[in-house]
Amino acid sequence: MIKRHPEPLLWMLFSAGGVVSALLMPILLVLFGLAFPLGWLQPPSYEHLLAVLRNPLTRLVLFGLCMPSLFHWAHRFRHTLYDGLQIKHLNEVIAVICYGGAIVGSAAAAYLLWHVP
Amino acid sequence: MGQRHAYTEYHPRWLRRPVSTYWWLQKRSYFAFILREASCIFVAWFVVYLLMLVRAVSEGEMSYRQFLSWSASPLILLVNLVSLLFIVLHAITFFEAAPRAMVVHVGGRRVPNGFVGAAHYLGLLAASVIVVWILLGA
Amino acid sequence: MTPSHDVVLVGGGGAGLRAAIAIAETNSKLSVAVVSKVYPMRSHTVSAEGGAAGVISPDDSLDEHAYDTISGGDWLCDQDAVEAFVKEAPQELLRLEHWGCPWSRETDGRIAVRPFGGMKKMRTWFAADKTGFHMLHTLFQTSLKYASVARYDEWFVTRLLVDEGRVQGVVAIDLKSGRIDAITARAVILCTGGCGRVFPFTTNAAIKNGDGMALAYRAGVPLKDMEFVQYHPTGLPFTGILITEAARSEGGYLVNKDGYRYLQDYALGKPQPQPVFRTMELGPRDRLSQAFMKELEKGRTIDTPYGPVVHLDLRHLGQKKISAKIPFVRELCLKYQNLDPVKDLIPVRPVVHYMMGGVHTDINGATLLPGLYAAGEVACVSINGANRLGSNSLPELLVFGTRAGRTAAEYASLGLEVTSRVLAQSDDERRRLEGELLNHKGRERIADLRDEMQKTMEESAGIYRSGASLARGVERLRGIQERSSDIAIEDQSKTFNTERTAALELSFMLDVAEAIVTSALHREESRGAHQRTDFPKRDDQRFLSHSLIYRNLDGPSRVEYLPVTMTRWPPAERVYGEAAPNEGQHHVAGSALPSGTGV
Amino acid sequence: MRDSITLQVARYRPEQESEATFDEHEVPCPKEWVVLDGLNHIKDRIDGTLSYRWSCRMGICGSCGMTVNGEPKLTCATFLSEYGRGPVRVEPLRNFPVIRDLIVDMGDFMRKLVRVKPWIVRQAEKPLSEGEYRQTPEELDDYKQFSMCITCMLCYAACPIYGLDPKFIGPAAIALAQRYNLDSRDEGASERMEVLSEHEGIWGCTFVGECTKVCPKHVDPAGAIQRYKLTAAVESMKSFFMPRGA
Repeated sequence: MIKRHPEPLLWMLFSAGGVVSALLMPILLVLFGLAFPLGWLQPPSYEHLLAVLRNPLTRLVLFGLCMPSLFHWAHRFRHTLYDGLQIKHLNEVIAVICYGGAIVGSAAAAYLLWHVP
Repeated sequence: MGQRHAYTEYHPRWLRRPVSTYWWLQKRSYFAFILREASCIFVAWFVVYLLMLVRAVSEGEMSYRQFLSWSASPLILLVNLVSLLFIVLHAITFFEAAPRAMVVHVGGRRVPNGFVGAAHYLGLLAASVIVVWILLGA
Repeated sequence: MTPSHDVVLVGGGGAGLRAAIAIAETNSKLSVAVVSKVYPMRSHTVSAEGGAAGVISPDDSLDEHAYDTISGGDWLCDQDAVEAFVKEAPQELLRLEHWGCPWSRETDGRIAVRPFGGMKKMRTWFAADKTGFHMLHTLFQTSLKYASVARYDEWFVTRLLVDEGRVQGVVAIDLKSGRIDAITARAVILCTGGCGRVFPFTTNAAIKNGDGMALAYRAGVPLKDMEFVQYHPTGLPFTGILITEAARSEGGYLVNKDGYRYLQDYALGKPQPQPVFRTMELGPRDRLSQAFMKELEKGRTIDTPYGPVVHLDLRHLGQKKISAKIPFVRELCLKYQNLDPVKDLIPVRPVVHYMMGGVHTDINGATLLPGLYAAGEVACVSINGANRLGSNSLPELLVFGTRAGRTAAEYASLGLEVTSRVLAQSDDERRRLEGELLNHKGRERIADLRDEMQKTMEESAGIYRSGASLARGVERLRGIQERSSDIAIEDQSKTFNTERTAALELSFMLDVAEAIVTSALHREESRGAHQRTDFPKRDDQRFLSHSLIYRNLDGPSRVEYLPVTMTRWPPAERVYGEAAPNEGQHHVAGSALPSGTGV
Repeated sequence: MRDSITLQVARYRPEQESEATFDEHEVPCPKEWVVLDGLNHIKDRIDGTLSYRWSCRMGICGSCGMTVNGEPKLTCATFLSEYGRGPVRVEPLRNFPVIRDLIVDMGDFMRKLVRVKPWIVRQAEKPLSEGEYRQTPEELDDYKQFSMCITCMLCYAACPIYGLDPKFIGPAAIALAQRYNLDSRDEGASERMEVLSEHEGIWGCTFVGECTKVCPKHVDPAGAIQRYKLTAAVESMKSFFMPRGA
């Protein structure tokens, strides 16, 4: 019988976050981080953007991007702190901060996406 | 096992060399690894940035305008430029690693890793086209 | 506290591990110790490439395998042993399959076989061209599941403990710590492999120093047929790295400096484009190595900085077949010779490869000393006679490893107790190793003596020998032996003292070298791998018998003879090429390409 | 072509020293010579006290792994000429305790190897009389790559995770577990999963990927671990949603 470990679940979330962020973030970042602010492209009108955001599918996709991506960060950041800084003795604290942060962030994402007018 | 035997435990002092805290600076490939790992910070940053955009849009047109002008400030531009570099690094390394975890069989034959990798890039292209079409095209 | 076991195995290669498993499966209450000077997976079985013979095809038969082996051995094989061997070999190979050995397969999932030198049918099982590697790792990994098998990794055995006329254990150095202790046992099995390193140019690993042969020899156990040293016809110059016989069985040609397939000049048949069983490049190793020497005499070899060579031509096989069937050959050539067999000729020359002789045992691995057994290359059962056929050594270590293991397990079950005198012997040995060896300030360099011994062996007991060369060899070895008592050991450390180990290995090799040269001097005939220029003919009247050499502390060693056991195959002429008895010419089926690509 | 090259060889003599030191020797460097030939030259002709392991000299026994100019290498397969004008620095493999000079202790690996049960596990043994287990070349291909491991320990020496956390079961042991998991004759995958799904099993790996880069036999342990993570995660999810399921 396989013992219950949180690791497989965390790794699945890490991987899922890795994939969706790799698929969606480059283009979103190019558009909203550089192209619109620098005026390379005309940003979408407020009405259009609101309409897009109001679509439940958009909000579902965005949640599907935000939540796993935050867990991707939490998982990787935790290991980077272990390996890069050799502070494994702070194991529990780091885990609480990282995964706790991801949970809080996911809750915030859910709240914000739910409350799009 | 020899270990069950007491004599193999007997030995003069062995030399143990602990790993330096800065091991990841000692080799180019280790440094590339740590950069890849650091990309997760920018993934998290972009989630925050995206949620700020969502909140701004939810709060009304004024907030949206403010968000756009804030995003054009030099500091935020710089942060996003760096983020983009790291996220591209993340995408490339993740697409490189993914086929090594997934061994896909089609009709009893193993699909070459190159195909699986290429499929990921096609996915990236498709996702990008759809995003652009939704935001700008329709 | 002196460690104690029921059975101690000296050596953790193929034979040792097979024996260990056999004992564990016979009686799991017996405690078994595998004592090896290297970690088991470093053992030299790992280097075997081409394959392991065992009758499996419906068109093959045990008798044919037996006949090929006996004629290949120039009728010096004990035929009862050969019959047992060919019968049990397929079972053993199959058992290895059940343990996970990644044998190459046909497309339908059955075991694939390939042709091999001196064999009349396709019966060589293979795991690409890393057969020994896969067999060793399968055996080692399988051995890990038996709790009754203890391991003493990197313990170097220096002597056998003998009292009341039976073996009662060994003395060994734990290399990591330098501790020297007896490991007592009710039975000891020697599985230390060969002694190729007594020669300068060999495929054998650095650890092949004839340790087990010397241990037995010193304990008064005779060595058998030591004059029969196999030269493999195709080793790379300089490194001596083996290019497997599979390269020829898959269709490679041997050509001289004119690009001529010279084997046709030496009663090995007519050249054909495709390999033909028991013909040309698929002739036995002794004949092929001897043909090289004749080509050298005729000035038809190619000179290189590392001596004369001929060429092995694989180019016509094409990249696909080379990569599928003999990838390691390509890897080795690219890595060590900077050439690609797909488009380049491979320079090769004969190289010392295998000892047909060894510790004299019966068909169950028992030596003349009660409690002492031997299996694998260290032993001479004998199934190899005057010349071993390629791919018979791997099944040999399985079949006789198993037999020795079972027989030793039975003997150990008798429960004979260890006598107190052997512990005193072990103290003597400790004093010798720590005192004389470590504190002796000698003048002779180990490497110098070793080089000189190797040169002496090549010059006196090479592919062709004569009474004069051998007598000179005996003389020179005696001189080296004397000088070796004044050996210099700078290293005073107890921790992993490899200089002391090298000195001990040198002394083992000197004893074995002396046995080889002396046995060769006494055999006044030419048979198989033993070719005397002064006695060029086989002499069944005087020498259809095994030589047994006994060490004599006070004078020259004593050589006796023991008749060969014959059952069904009376001595005949060894014939290769198209004139082979009751055979037409048989092309290797489908140009030797079993259909499977999985290698 | 220069006719000699400098070898800087790490020494550690536990009876006398508490730190490693370096000896420098000039050795000949014909183009056929590998680093190991240089070491043998030192041992045979200059300083007999230098200790190191070697055996087959053809890259298959796995004995002679050392750190050459910072990289884990099989010294029998690394030519002196690759290092141009030198010097060539030879040290013991990293991440292992050094017993003496260039010899490291690999007892830790040997203990870990047993834990992953690297042998065929079956509910019922098929009798020999029924012949071989059929295995097609494609099925052989599924695990063949992982069966090529010579346990030379270069991957452990290259793995920073193992260096940081010696409890990490490590690349070769996981690759060998996968070698059996993926073998069509084996039924032991769930037994091995208990060991491999512990924290120090596969989850400790952060896919630095160095193990695969240094592997002289192209085993790709990093790939083995990645693959195994996916398998273990899927199995774990399955057992979560279908606790007593098939």
